[in-house]
Amino acid sequence: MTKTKKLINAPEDIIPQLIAGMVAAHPDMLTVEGPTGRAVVAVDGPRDGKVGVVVGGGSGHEPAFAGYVGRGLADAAAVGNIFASPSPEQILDAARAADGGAGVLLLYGNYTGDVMNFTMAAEELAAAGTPVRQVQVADDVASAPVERRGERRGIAGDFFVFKVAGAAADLGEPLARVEALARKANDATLSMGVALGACSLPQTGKPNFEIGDDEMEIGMGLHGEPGIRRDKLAPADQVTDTLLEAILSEMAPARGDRVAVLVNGLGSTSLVELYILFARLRQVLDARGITIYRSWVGEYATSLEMAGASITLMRLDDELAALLDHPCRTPAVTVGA
Amino acid sequence: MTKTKKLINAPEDIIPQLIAGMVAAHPDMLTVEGPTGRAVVAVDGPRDGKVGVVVGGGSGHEPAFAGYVGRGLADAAAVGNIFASPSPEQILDAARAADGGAGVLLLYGNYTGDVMNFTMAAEELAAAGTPVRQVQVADDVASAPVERRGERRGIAGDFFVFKVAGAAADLGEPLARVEALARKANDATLSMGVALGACSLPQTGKPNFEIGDDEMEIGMGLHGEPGIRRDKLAPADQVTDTLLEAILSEMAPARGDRVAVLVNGLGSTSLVELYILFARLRQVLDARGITIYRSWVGEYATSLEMAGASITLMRLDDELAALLDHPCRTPAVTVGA
Amino acid sequence: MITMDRTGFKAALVAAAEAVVASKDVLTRADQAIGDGDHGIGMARGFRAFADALAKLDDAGASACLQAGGKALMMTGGGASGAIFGTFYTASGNALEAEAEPDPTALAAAFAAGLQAVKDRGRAKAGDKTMIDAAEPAIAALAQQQGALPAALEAMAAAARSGMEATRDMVATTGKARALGERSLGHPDPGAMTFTIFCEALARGLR
Amino acid sequence: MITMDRTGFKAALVAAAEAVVASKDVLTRADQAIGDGDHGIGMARGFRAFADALAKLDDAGASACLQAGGKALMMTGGGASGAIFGTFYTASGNALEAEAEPDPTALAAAFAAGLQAVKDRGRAKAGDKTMIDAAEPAIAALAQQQGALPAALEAMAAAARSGMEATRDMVATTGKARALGERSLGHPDPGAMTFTIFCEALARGLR
Ligand SMILES: Nc1ncnc2c1ncn2[C@@H]1O[C@H](COP(=O)(O)OP(=O)(O)O)[C@@H](O)[C@H]1O
Ligand SMILES: Nc1ncnc2c1ncn2[C@@H]1O[C@H](COP(=O)(O)OP(=O)(O)O)[C@@H](O)[C@H]1O
Ligand SMILES: [Mg+2]
Ligand SMILES: [Mg+2]
Ligand SMILES: [Mg+2]
Ligand SMILES: [Mg+2]
Repeated sequence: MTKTKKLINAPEDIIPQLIAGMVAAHPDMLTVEGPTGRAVVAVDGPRDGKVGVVVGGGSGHEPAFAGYVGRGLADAAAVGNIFASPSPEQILDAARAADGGAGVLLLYGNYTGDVMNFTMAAEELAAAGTPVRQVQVADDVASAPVERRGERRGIAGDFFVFKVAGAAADLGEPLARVEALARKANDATLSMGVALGACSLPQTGKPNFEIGDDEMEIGMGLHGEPGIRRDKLAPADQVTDTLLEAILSEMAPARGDRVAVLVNGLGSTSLVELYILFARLRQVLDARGITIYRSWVGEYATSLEMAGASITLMRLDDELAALLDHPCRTPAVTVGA
Repeated sequence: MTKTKKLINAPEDIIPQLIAGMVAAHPDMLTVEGPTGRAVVAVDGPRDGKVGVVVGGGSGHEPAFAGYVGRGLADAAAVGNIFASPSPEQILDAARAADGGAGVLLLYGNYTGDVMNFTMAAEELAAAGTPVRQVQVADDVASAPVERRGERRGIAGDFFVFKVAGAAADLGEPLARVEALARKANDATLSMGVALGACSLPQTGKPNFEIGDDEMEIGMGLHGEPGIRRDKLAPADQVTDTLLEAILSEMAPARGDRVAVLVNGLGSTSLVELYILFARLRQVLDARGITIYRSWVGEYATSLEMAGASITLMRLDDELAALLDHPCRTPAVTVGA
Repeated sequence: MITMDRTGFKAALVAAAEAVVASKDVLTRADQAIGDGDHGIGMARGFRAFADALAKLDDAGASACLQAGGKALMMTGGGASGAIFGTFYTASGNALEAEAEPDPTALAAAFAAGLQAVKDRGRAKAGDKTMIDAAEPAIAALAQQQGALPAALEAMAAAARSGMEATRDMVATTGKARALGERSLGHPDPGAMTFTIFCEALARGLR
Repeated sequence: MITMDRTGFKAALVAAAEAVVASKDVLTRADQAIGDGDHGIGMARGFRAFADALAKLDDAGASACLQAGGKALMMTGGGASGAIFGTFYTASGNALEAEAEPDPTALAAAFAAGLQAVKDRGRAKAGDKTMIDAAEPAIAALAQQQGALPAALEAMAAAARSGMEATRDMVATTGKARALGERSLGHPDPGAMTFTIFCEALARGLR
């Protein structure tokens, strides 16, 4: 097993240099605030009287999370180490920068480490008198049955939940309402992924799991957490059908319903492949009479150089649709040009 | 040597399904025109009296080339097979769709196959009375010495040349002027890349070249064409310095000059790595007193799942800067939200 | 009752933290087997900060050492383990009388408070295949000891190790390993390994 | 002067095209060695279309066959080789008298016109390590032949093969292999291989 090659310097410099590069590349959108150096803040986001939207999590999922920072989306992101939750101190830096006096909403994927670290930060904020709420994104249908939805992991559906909350905050909604809309988006969003190949942590350089040359893992998580089964690698159409079936059987959209779609690449899967998945997805939704209201195809929540993809659907009503359409401008996504 | 796994169906269906997926995912921007099914056309691009901007080339470089189709950038793209120039018939479909009566500009990377096929298409158009011009992008400093610039390959610098020409055409400039501006952009643009790992053609499933576990190839082309040398894999800062040195020593920008920067991923290299390259690039340019006017970091001209990156600089004057700033809206890039 | 001098306990804590740092690769492989492979990295970083924080304390008792180490770990470790281990040491230190030299009983009571804080924080319980499965039997064993602290800590370390070994037969129900379900069988829990390594080195440091 | 019946020549052209299609993997490996690895794929697709186009022609002479096959190849092949080989056959067909049955001299003249069109189109010359290095000696050899077409084509094929072998000692100066420079030494040119395979199968088809 040979070391995976990466364009990095010393492993311990990865995150500081990543943040330096992001801010240098997008000085019109991003800046860094706070003593930890781990809070990436929107130049044009936080403002008096607006609810602060703070996202975050481990690194290695770029553009998640700092790529979603910018006007109309997140006000700040707390940037953890590779695949590790940011610490409370780092989250506090982000929250303080995002706080405009109307309270702060913390949004992140539902992982034990993130839940604990964000909760510690929330306790600290609350103790200091800042109104604070949290929503854990839990869109991965493969990670727990529907009866235990609260245990599910958050994967690419993060983006839809962040987008809805970011739009609501940008429109001046109060904290309770922004939180409620984020929960509504989370409830309406289901995802499932497939992995074809591993990634390696820069510090170890070794693949984080083994997978056979002709195998894929259906439902694998963003850190290589095993999914629901290993199958022989199947044609793209069949993989799409499998992922969609899991999502649609739970979501059960009716003929005429509208959905937003995200076909997300995990790292080394090409746009060619993602669009081939989308072509099939469109056929399946057409056949069921479901309308695609908006779609995104590309890398939105990655797992370093992992090979594979995920499909996310968010079932829309007029309110969610309008919030998706609300303009935003971030390094990763621009809406309403 | 095991087969590289990909999310595809039958190899011969790749391109039709890629196009179907792109158009289905971006129906507000893209449509397909012409009998070959290989011309992706901007819904909101071609119009009477405007010069038609046609781009194209082989597939496997997504988002190049069809991802650059949309208002303010290209009017149409001719989509070839993986790593193979589109045929004249396919290019003609794109050109006819883009033609608004003010002539057509063909823009593509400087590869023998593309030159021949686009030239055959241009002859056909001219014979039918359509004013037509061509510009071959040739930004890859590694592919030939400066004395033979006309022989250089086109790599990620495509994007800057397309952007400038697309803006000029959108502003209503006549064909000769749009062509002249594209040439000016091409002359001002230099790139160099590095490859760490191979990609495989979907039809063969095998890596298209061999590279040692501890090696990188400086200057490798977008199809695995060898570069100027193989070195031991070096830290990111050193790689950045090497690429920049080749570009800057030829470009020789003066203190106070402005450049546009593109740090481009070849496929499986993560955004973490690309931003680390950018962080170093910023240091080097700062030290030389060169201003970064605009920058893009991400995947703009890929090589399937190849590992590696390229750096592109375009030296700007007011005219080029204004054309870069001109709004555009395409699947791959949005400017001026 | 036999107690420890301050510098001896502080030095032993530093040595224990260094032992975790030195076990980075073993812990990484353990987390690769059933989690996301970052446990060794996070713990090496966190316990490095733990040791460094103690080095900065001049004349500190056990309580202050545990508080400072725990806080540093919590702030730098990140991930689940940064929060869990940071909470454990911080809460243990908070429960210890400020200027007291720890004896087995007092230390067992403090660690028990630390463990309770871990459970409150992470909502895992014994049998969920976490560090709790090493810590709970280890603290119970320490509470039984009446004699010298070194021997008492050796008994604690032995109980931690058998608790850690027992996690092989457990199915993970929490954290990034949860999704593995049955497939986590046969592998020990990485956090339980960290806890065991820490206890063993602490005992060695006081011999 | 000995000439061919139409169906025999057409059938031989189809067989020659099929031979290229069947050589897909060999050509892919050759282009992997010095280019971008797509030559086999492009040529298999292009010569498949060439063969299919001929199958659709009812009672066509050599000229019409070469034109139709060339056009189909040019339109479907893509890449450098689609343009180069498409140009070669189309221009060869254009240069042949419409209803004539080809003899070695006429065919050599037609192929020479095809080769000239290739040079005009691609601006490569002999020695640049392209299909020209197989085609030029092959056409010269054909032009020397006076006898029956099958034997003449066998001489042509032999010359193509030695021209192709000679490309091993050339440094590529055009196309995707150009950047390889010295490293292209030792490997034959993929397009020259395609040309040779075509000639050999054409000769076999007329035996
Ligand atoms: N809720 C919890 N309670 C107690 N310990 C936990 C809990 N969640 C995780 N752990 C411990 O943390 C370890 C995993 O740590 P680490 O790999 O650093 O975190 P992550 O799961 O974020 O990758 C597990 O082996 C387990 O012992
Ligand atoms: N300018 C040219 N003139 C003649 N033959 C050429 C020229 N350029 C390329 N070829 C031929 O085409 C072959 C490469 O074809 P192919 O791999 O299909 O195209 P590409 O270079 O676009 O990948 C070369 O081996 C060479 O024989
Ligand atoms: Mg982790
Ligand atoms: Mg090619
Ligand atoms: Mg872990
Ligand atoms: Mg080729």
